[in-house]
Amino acid sequence: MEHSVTVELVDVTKYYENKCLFRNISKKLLPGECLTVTGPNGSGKSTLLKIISGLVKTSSGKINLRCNANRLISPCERAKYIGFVSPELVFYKSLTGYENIDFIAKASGMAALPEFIMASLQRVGLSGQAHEPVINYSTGMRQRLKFALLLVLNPPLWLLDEPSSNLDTAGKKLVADLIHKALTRSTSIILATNEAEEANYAHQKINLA
Amino acid sequence: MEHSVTVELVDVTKYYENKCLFRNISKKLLPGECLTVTGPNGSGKSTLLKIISGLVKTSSGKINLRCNANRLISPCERAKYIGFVSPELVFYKSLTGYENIDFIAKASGMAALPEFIMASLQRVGLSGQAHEPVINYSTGMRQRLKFALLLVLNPPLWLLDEPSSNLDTAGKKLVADLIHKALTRSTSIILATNEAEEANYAHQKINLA
Amino acid sequence: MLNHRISNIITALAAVGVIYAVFFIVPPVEGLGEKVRIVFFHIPAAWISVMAFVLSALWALRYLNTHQIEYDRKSATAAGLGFFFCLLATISGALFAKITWGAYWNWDPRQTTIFILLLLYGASFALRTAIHDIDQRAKISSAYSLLSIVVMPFLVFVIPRYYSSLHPSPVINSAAKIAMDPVMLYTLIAALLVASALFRQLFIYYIERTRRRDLAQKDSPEGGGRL
Amino acid sequence: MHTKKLTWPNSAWAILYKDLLCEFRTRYALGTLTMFTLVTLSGISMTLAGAAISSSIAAMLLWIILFFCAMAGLARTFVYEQEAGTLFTLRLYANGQAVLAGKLLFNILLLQLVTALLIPLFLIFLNIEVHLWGQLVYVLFFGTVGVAAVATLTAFMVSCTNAKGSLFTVITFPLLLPQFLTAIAATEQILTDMIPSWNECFFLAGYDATVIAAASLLFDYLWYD
Amino acid sequence: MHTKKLTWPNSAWAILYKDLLCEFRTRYALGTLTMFTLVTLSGISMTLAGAAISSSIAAMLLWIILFFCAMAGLARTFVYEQEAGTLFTLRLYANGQAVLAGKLLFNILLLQLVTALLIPLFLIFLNIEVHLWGQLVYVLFFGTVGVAAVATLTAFMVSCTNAKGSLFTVITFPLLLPQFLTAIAATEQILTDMIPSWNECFFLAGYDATVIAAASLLFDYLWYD
Ligand code: HEM
Ligand SMILES: Nc1ncnc2c1ncn2[C@@H]1O[C@H](COP(=O)(O)OP(=O)(O)OP(=O)(O)O)[C@@H](O)[C@H]1O
Ligand SMILES: Nc1ncnc2c1ncn2[C@@H]1O[C@H](COP(=O)(O)OP(=O)(O)OP(=O)(O)O)[C@@H](O)[C@H]1O
Ligand SMILES: [Mg+2]
Ligand SMILES: [Mg+2]
Repeated sequence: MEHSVTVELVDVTKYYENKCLFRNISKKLLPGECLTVTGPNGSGKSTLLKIISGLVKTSSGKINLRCNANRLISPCERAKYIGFVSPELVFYKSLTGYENIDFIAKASGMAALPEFIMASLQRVGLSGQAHEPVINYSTGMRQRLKFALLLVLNPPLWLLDEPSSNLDTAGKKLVADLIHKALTRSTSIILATNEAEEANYAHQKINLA
Repeated sequence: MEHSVTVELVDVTKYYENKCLFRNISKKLLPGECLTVTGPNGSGKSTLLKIISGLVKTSSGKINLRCNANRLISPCERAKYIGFVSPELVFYKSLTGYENIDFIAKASGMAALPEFIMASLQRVGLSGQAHEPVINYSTGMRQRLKFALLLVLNPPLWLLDEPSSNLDTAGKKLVADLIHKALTRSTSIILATNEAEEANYAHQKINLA
Repeated sequence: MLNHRISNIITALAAVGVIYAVFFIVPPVEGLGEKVRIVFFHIPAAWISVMAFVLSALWALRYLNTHQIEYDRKSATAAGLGFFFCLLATISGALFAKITWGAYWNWDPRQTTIFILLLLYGASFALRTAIHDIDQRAKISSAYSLLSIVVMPFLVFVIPRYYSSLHPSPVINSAAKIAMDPVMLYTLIAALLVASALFRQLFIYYIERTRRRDLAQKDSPEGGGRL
Repeated sequence: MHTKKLTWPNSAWAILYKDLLCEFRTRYALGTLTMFTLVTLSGISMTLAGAAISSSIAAMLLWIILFFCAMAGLARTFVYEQEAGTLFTLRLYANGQAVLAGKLLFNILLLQLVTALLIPLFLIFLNIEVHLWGQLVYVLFFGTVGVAAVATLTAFMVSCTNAKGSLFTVITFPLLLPQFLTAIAATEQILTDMIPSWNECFFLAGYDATVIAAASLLFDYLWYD
Repeated sequence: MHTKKLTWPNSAWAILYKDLLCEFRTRYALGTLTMFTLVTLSGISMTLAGAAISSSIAAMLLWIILFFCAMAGLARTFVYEQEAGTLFTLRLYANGQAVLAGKLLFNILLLQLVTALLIPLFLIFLNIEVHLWGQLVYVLFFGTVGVAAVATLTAFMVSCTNAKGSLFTVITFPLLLPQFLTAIAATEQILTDMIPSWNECFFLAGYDATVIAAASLLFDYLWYD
């Protein structure tokens, strides 16, 4: 990994017309640290992650992503530093798993070697179905595909929203391994989850009441 | 509940052009029993449930649904006897949760009283957002909405595919309660899951290698 | 398929006979002259194309009632051949029109009918090729061909009423315009019979071929053969 | 009991209502159609620049516009359900006949709306005067109903394929031609202040009836496989 | 290293390629497109029933057909991404300019294809003879490019704000009109063997340039809101 990312949340507040999700959250996440976001359904975990990814605006306060602890990362180049695993991440159904990863990588401004893509598909146990259209994938296989994408993009900041949903025990184990490995490689990870055991990776915690 | 449903799987086999998912599954599920379907990702759990619901054809063998243990239920009236909770069940995003349930109930041939709908939304903890468009729901709230729908339709056969995915601990507990209650009211339940603890409800098991 | 081969031979002979008759027995007609000979290719072609359309619809109905892929295969094959004959009819008709009316195409009602027939055939192919799952494909294209057969009568009845026709009435209501001397009539009938026979032979051949291909697919190591 | 049974017509109403609601919240179809009518009409009238056109061509233009609007608006009948993933829900729970009826009604309504929008503009832009209003409305109504009926069924067929937009037109047009031609002929007569013959009017209505009947017979085969 | 950086034009290519792939996954998409043009044209020429039409009406018809083909196809550029939920993915990872360029190219290509299919058939069916081929191609190309550009931008607006979708579609209508009318006028002249005046040609090209520039400026605001 060339560079690492530091995430600063400065008084982040988000409310929708009718309700306030969270207010004045301030945190600083260093490379190699894991921040877990917990809370009941509808408490705003995914929203917070989307705010950090830049897809949703804060109501007040702001997010600073710093490359190698100094340079600020501008909105338009964020894509290159962030990997997002989310239930809302949807693949192109008529394309195969391989094509999806290849396309998204290219669209985000990097060309990946075919064997590298295949290797990461292998890693998540999809090498068999690499060339089947995603519409034929099972929910679990789609979830695995998201991690294959993450491995290919290999960004310095991971945003994981319910990473192990729809996965079988083997899959859950795989995710745990990936997270551990990533942390050792000084990746910053922000993890929104409902599972108690996933909260254990945390160096820091945010609990949205 | 007026009537109960008996499910007979007779030599059910399913293969897709390139692979065989399962073959010659035969089971008989009586009212008030729970059948769990387990297996790794991509083993065919959801496919089996879809076959039972009549949305997917078997390659060979057949499914018999009997009303009150004798009369066969024809394909066109199946809808009235089956409730399906599945990751593939999608609501109309521009409609509110309430409208979605109201519509689906009506489309399936029953009109539910508003207070009854509100009551079941209350039961799954969505009374607050009943009148928000589903597009604003969080993943967990959508999952809860599926159960609200199930409560309104109140069918004698429940097909639950990963019922507790995306749910927080409270939600998981809610699902467990619902399943227990339903079983005591002689509902037949078929449950496809990756979670070990959910497999405990089982009176019968199918494990897809 | 020995008897198939035999019937092939018979059909071939009959065809040769008819062609001979067309070119050497039938007398040239005043007005049309030698060109009248086109009629003996044109009319049968037109008729087969219409007949095939009906046949394919009938088989489509059979399919929808008994979900046996066999019937869909038949329906599809009939449509395919029908398309082919339809093209022949159109082309021969166009030539004929050029000769008699001086223009290849002028939306004469009959031309319109056959053109729409062409469109319907084409549409059902576009539909077929866009669906990959076999059962789905069979189901939907059957429904489509039934829908089109329901609409067909409207075409046949409406179009002649809104376009003045130069076109002679077909032979069934046998008041054929050109005074048909018996030789012509018999030759024409013979031609129709031969054309039908030809259709049947081709039909059987293609059915066999597709069936063999499907079986081959089923038996291949990956796929249904796994069962 | 908290719930009571509904007959399928009520379900059909529910589906119609749902579609109206969705359409009302995301005015997709209506927006597109308005644009279509506006652009084409202004295009036409400005190219004609006041030059009068024969009523036959006027009739043709009118129906071509209507046809294209239909193709543009009705293709999405089922396709959007499928792309949004709600088709799964609908097929799981909804009664086939109800779906057909509901969608059909919605499409008819949509086309009627477009027609209502189109006609006045059309007559103004091409400064045509109509005296046989009753007949015109009759022809327009039954003409569009036929279009809607065929389109509803073909739209569902298309939603099961992987070639969406253009295929819809391709498989719909040939089926519509008889209706299309009759309607044009009738409209032309009306625009020349001739009362169209009974059998034309009869034909239009008959076509609609036949197609609707056929649709409702065929749809169940498609809906429950 | 397993990966290497790409500049945004490459990303644009990737997006174009993806769209083409999705579009042509059905091997016969092209066949369908041909059928489509065939259908529309035969419809027109059939309703004309051989009656000759003035070149002004011919030009108008040509552009109306093109416009409808364009709208039918292009309006969904982004809407289908949004309905399928892939817009989230795209916005998350893809570069705004790349997306715009890719989609724009795709739409232009599609329209060019339709035009290429349409023109010969059009000339045959309405038996029109053209001598100023160069000018015709010029007008058609720049005309369609303009339509594509506007359509792309509109399509994105429609996709991002559902509720106001219709509003935007109606707004773009005046945007499109000048191009539309100029193109028709120019085509008419060409069909009557007059060489269209330079300023018309300039207008067409200029319009395209302006719209595309405006689009690429606007798009980033919309993309990274
Ligand atoms: C449904 C399709 C068609 C049928 C059933 C049909 C039937 C016939 C029949 C029965 C005749 C013989 C009339 C006679 O010799 O007395 C005939 C002649 C002819 N047909 Fe067709 N035809 C069809 C399509 C066409 C088409 C598509 C064209 C032109 C493109 C065409 C052009 C002609 C011409 C020019 C003649 C000769 C007329 C004459 O003898 O003066 N027909 N057709
Ligand atoms: N239309 C199809 N064509 C070919 N293969 C398919 C099709 N639909 C599903 N499959 C395959 O069937 C297998 C089973 O899918 P299914 O969704 O039933 O898995 P599952 O047991 O539900 O997995 P999960 O635990 O992830 O939900 C998958 O490997 C998938 O690739
Ligand atoms: N566009 C919006 N307008 C209004 N409210 C919204 C909007 N988007 C989300 N919300 C609300 O924000 C709340 C938080 O949503 P979010 O998806 O972040 O929850 P979550 O913590 O991820 O829940 P889950 O555990 O189910 O994923 C929800 O109550 C939802 O209703
Ligand atoms: Mg969430
Ligand atoms: Mg599953």
